[in-house]
Amino acid sequence: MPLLEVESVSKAFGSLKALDKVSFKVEPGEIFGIAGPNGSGKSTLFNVITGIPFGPDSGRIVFDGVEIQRKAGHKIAWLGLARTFQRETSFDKLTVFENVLVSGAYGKPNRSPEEERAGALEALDIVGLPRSRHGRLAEELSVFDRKCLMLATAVAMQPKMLLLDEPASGLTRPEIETSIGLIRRIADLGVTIVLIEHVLTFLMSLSQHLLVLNQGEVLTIGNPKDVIADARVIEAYLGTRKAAV
Amino acid sequence: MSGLLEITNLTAGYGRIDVLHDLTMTIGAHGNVGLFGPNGHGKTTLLRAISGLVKARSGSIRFGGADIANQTPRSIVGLGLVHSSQGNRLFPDLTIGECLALGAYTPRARAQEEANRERALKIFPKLGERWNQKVRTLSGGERQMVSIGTALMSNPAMLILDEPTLGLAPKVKEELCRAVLDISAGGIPLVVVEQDVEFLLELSQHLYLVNHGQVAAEIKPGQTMGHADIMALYFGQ
Amino acid sequence: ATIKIGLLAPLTGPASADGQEYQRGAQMAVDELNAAGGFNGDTFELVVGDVKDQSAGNVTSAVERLLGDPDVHFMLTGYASLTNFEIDTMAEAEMPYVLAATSAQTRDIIAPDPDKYNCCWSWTPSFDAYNTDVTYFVEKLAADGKLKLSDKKVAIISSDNAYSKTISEGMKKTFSEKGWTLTVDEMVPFGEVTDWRPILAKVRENPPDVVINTDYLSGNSASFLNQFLEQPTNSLVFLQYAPSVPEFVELTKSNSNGVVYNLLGGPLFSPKNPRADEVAKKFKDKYGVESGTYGLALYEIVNVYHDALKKVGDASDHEAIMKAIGETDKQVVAGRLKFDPTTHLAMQGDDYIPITFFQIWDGQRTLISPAAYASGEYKQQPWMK
Amino acid sequence: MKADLRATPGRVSWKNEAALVVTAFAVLALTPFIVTDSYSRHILIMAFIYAVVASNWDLSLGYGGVFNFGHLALFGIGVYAYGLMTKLAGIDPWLAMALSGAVSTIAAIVVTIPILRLKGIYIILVTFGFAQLVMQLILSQSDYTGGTQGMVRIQTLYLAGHNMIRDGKFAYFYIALAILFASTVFLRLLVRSKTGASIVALRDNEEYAVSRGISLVRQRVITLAASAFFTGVAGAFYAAYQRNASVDVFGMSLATIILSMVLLGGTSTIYGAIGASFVLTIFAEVMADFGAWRPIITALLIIVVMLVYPSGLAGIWASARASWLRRREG
Amino acid sequence: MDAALQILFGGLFQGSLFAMMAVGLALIWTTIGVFNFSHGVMMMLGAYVAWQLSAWSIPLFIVLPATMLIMAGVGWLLQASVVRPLIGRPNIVLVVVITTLAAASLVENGVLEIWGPRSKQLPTLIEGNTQILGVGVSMHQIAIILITPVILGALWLFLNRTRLGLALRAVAQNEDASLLVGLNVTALYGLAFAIAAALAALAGIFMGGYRFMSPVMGADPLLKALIVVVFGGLSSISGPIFAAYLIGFFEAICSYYFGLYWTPALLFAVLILMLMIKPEGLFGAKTRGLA
Ligand SMILES: Nc1ncnc2c1ncn2[C@@H]1O[C@H](COP(=O)(O)OP(=O)(O)OP(=O)(O)O)[C@@H](O)[C@H]1O
Ligand SMILES: Nc1ncnc2c1ncn2[C@@H]1O[C@H](COP(=O)(O)OP(=O)(O)OP(=O)(O)O)[C@@H](O)[C@H]1O
Ligand SMILES: [Mg+2]
Ligand SMILES: [Mg+2]
Repeated sequence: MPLLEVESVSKAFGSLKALDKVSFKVEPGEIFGIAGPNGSGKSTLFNVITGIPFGPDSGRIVFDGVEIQRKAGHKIAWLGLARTFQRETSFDKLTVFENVLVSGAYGKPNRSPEEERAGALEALDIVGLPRSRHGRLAEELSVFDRKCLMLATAVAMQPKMLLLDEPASGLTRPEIETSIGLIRRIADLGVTIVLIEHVLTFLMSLSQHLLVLNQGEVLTIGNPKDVIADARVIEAYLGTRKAAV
Repeated sequence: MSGLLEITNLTAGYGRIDVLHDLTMTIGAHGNVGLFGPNGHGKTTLLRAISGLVKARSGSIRFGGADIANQTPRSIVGLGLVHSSQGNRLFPDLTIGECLALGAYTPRARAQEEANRERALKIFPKLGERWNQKVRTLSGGERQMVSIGTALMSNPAMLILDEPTLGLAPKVKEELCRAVLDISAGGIPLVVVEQDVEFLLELSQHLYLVNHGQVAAEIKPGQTMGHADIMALYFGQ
Repeated sequence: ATIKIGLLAPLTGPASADGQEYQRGAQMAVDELNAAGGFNGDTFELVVGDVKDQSAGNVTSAVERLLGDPDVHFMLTGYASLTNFEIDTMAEAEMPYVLAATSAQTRDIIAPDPDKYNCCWSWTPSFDAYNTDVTYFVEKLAADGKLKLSDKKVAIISSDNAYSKTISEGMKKTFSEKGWTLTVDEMVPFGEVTDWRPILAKVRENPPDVVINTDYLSGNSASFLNQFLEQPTNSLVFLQYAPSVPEFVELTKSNSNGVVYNLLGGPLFSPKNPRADEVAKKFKDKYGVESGTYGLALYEIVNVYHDALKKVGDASDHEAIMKAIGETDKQVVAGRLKFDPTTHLAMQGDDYIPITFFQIWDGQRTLISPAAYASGEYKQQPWMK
Repeated sequence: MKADLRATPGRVSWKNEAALVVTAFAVLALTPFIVTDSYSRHILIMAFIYAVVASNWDLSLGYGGVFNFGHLALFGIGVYAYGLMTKLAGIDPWLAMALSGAVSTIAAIVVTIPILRLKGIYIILVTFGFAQLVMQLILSQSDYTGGTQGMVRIQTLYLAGHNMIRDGKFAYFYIALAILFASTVFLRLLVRSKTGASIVALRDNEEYAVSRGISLVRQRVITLAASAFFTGVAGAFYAAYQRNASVDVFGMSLATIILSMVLLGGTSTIYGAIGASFVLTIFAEVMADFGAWRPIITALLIIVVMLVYPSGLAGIWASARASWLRRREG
Repeated sequence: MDAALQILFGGLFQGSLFAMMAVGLALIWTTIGVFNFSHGVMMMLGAYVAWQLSAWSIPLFIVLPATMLIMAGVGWLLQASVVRPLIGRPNIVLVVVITTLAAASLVENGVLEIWGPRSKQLPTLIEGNTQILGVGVSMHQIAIILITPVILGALWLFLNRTRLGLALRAVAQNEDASLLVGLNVTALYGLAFAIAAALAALAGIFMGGYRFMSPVMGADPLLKALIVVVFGGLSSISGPIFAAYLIGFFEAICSYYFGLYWTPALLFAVLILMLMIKPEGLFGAKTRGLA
């Protein structure tokens, strides 16, 4: 049974159809990539799945056997669905540790305080934020650390599925390498990952399935190698030269 | 040997902390300049110091002969030194059209407004389609397009781009690359900060590695430099 | 040594115009007393506690500050709080206290147990006359043929504050007892009212014989009059208190011609009571502006204290001073001041402090009732036919 | 290395903070033996009341980022709840004081409903409107509340065998101090807990917080309700202490003063608001003889402090501490 | 018929006063992103300046522009002293609340010291009363009702149809970006405050000729303006203008049918309801940014 099932989901802003009858399935344990031109509706797709800040206009979304298209954002999170945002986001006035602690405590309720703290430390260890930085305010961190922190807050929720929106944008090569390793490690913990990315190397080296959106519609979906060889994808998204990558 | 933009012994930073230490750099002598280096080591700060957003604590910045260190950003833009800033959130409540109009605010740019608008719309036709959409509601990549478009509207004599490809789809990146090269071929030198090394290499012949607020390495046009070498520079810091 | 007199006054905030006047009146008296050699070689000094916006916290702070000064032997105010709750504190501290604030509240606090409140005496007489005498006044005008009543209709407008509300309620009662009908009965929230138009529209729909507004804020009252006169009805206009404030005439200019108001405890300008003119003139000479009710009242209150002090001889004997104040019986600007032992309010009536009716003409205030003191007669208001 | 599972890195440790608070309150508890005149004690009592109101406001305004301009209405509700309960229902004053806190809490929950979907500055209007509506309600029930005349001679608190009226405000001082202490401990425990962190998280980034499983509705209700209880108790105490209630507690001028305390002290610290309450209350009294110059000087002082230290007295404290640490190291 | 006309005049008149105040507040919000709590005292000070000038027997047609100019200067000064230095600091919205409140107290008490506490009145714009369809109105009010839309219209055109207006709307949204396109940020902030203060002064002159002036006269209009601005939505200035007239009419109707007493309560009840249904203000655009 797929972990996430998106069925004919649509979302419009005025006359603009940001998502138009999008359907796909994500199997448990896989890394599922999403690509597409700018403004094709990728972030909007994450928004409607997580209900933050809005759900879909129509369509059905089933996560882990539960229909979620009408659920409030925090309740969807409790089901084990975590996401990150396209820009680095953090709770600026909380310390690094508190950022993670509060996410874990509320994202996965009903644990003892000790478990919550242990979980937070573990999440920080996974993303590789050293102890020396746990006491810093989140706003003081560098871009890369903030991205890691955002990931750590998601990991601390011990989610079943993680939606990542352009985790590699703005990163240097070495940082991209690090991130790839990091995401693999998270996947190895049994977390299913859905990944939006424009950095192709990143996307290609991680995803097992690739979906390409174009103008709110699914252009194609399938094995990454085949997908990027698809003429329509090259035409709409990749452009001529990058097709070779 | 002198360039269009001469930076000598520049020190700048925020609050109590210096980010740039005694940095010296020549821009424009060997064509377009590319800056690269690890995150958080002062590339953006350098660009901000050039365009007057950050005070130069010591040292000088000369543009076309005039010292522009600690001039107001307004007068620097007035000279044609135009900066499209990193992760620019622009004017969230203005429409795309209004943003571009603001780009042509300086008297220098006003004269060329028509031509510049056409040029920007040719590179990013999407902006024309969304002319009256508020910036706040644009997708990440679309915002980036507005940001660069606005810079082009300022009729630059020298164009500074801070991570212009951030969040852009490969095809748009490619088109941007071509367009920017066109612009620079028209006699407008570029300064580009970019993490995408291919893109950087394509645009610029003259590279600086910025590390710890200083120039750690300089690669001049003649020196051939492959992808692998740059990687080595990164990792070898 | 100095004998300090504590004044509670809103020196800042919305009531600061009154507060400043208290201070001037009291200061004038103190200066006079000192010029006359003080008391047994002691000089007087006025200390002011700013009650700011008159909230309970600010009043208490000011009271405590003055009570904390061992040289303060007497306290006075025009009005300090809305509720006069400070009377209780004064009683506990055994501090002689004379206030001019709304007498209804004062009476409610003191009357149940007057002996407990020997400290405190009210310059202001009972307001009962405010409730009844406008009706009597109007009916007398009618009886004298100075006013034509068509069918005994009255419009009464009030503001949501203790003073205006109590009076308007009383007026309504008296008017209806006398067989009048109420054509408009409106209350406005307390505070600035910019636009009286909606209410005036109702007044005009069914023109009454008498229009009464008990909102005492001079600005409100002035704009009410100005707006009424944009399209007047054939009605006698009576405004509570506000026209007695000096700037009322400035705000309304010629519009104020003919307006009628009444006062309890205000200056009784009449040949029969020369003291009012005398004190008012002194005030004007000293400060260059006319005094309203409070400047003169506070001047007199200081003098009442001085009389008591002379009688007792020792400022620190608060007990005796309180008693002596309670026994006051003298002619003051407002008439004859004598306190009612059951309520501690000044006594009211034509022989004591009368309710006085005034009419304004060319900026001058003419006393038109009671007849015993009157210096002129009621003349038809200019807009009436 | 085994991690200490209780420490919160980057924050002052529990132990140190507790020691500081206890010391500070112990010092305060000794002041009645130094200042014996009832006027000074009165000023301190007022400062304590203001400190409670201001620091609780800091919880919703500073930590929660909820522009609750109806906070003073919660105080006013406490005032009237106490007055009505003791006067009409004859409830024991001490019990009435606790119940007033509960009534304010309920009122806070009610006002949270309309502001759930609102953001930032829009909340001002609704909360302000709420305050006005409460005031209208009190005014309209003048048979019970005295309307604009207010209520006088409200029941005071009592202590068996002790005359609270003629003790130079000795007993009231300690009651006020105890309320402040309880409120401060409660607020600090709350803001340092994970609930506190979730409140800040919602303020810093609502959508991100929701995506981390934090319920906007629940936490906002908690924030306002928590900030209401001691505010209501303080209102009840104020009524018992002044022995009267009038609607001027709903007015703008008291709100402005308390708001100055919250902001001058520096938001999101609790202690800042308390410190500023002391400073402003005492300052206003020291300057009492300056007439209209007093507000002028106070205003200048506030402006200067805010220009130099936008994070208020807390900012002064922080930079003083930093420079002290530097000097000690350097 | 009479009543309807009364309501019409009342609504137009109150609406004009509200609009004149609110628009300055909205301008400062949309340009600088702060609420100026000294907007009320700017109005008050404007009235006093005009009063002082008239007291020196300067004719009204000079007093009017002179006061607006002087107050524009004061507005500029205000932002330079208590707003501008705070731009870019954390928490600016709250900090500016307190600095402008303090500035308001400063000005209010300064006026109290200089001109004393007693009420004063300004000359009316035009003397006398007139009858329109059997309803009496003062010429002063008619003047206000007619002048206000002209000024507001001009302001709207300035903001939406000129380059400077565009710059003014943009400047607060992102200071860095503003600098990078060559805006003179300092001057624009100053300009916003100057325009707002001049409009407030004009409202003060309207008010002072109609009612009376006192050092505290600004408090109520400020509150009303705040309500109008939030009610109308903060994203533009046309929202608050419409809202001002709407609230003006609402009050006129309510106070006729339910009495002045219940009007504030009704107004708040309606506002709260409206905001529950439309959280971004009546005319506010429903735009939610992506994270
Ligand atoms: N609140 C909104 N109002 C109006 N249009 C919106 C809104 N949010 C998004 N859009 C539009 O919907 C389209 C899809 O946006 P979305 O952010 O999903 O794109 P994306 O695929 O994530 O693009 P990118 O790769 O550039 O991030 C865009 O054209 C955007 O302008
Ligand atoms: N506004 C600021 N206040 C204080 N410190 C800052 C500020 N902006 C940047 N810094 C610090 O200055 C240093 C240099 O930052 P800068 O943005 O110049 O780096 P960068 O090389 O452009 O990095 P990136 O590749 O992430 O854009 C960083 O350590 C950063 O934390
Ligand atoms: Mg996106
Ligand atoms: Mg950078």
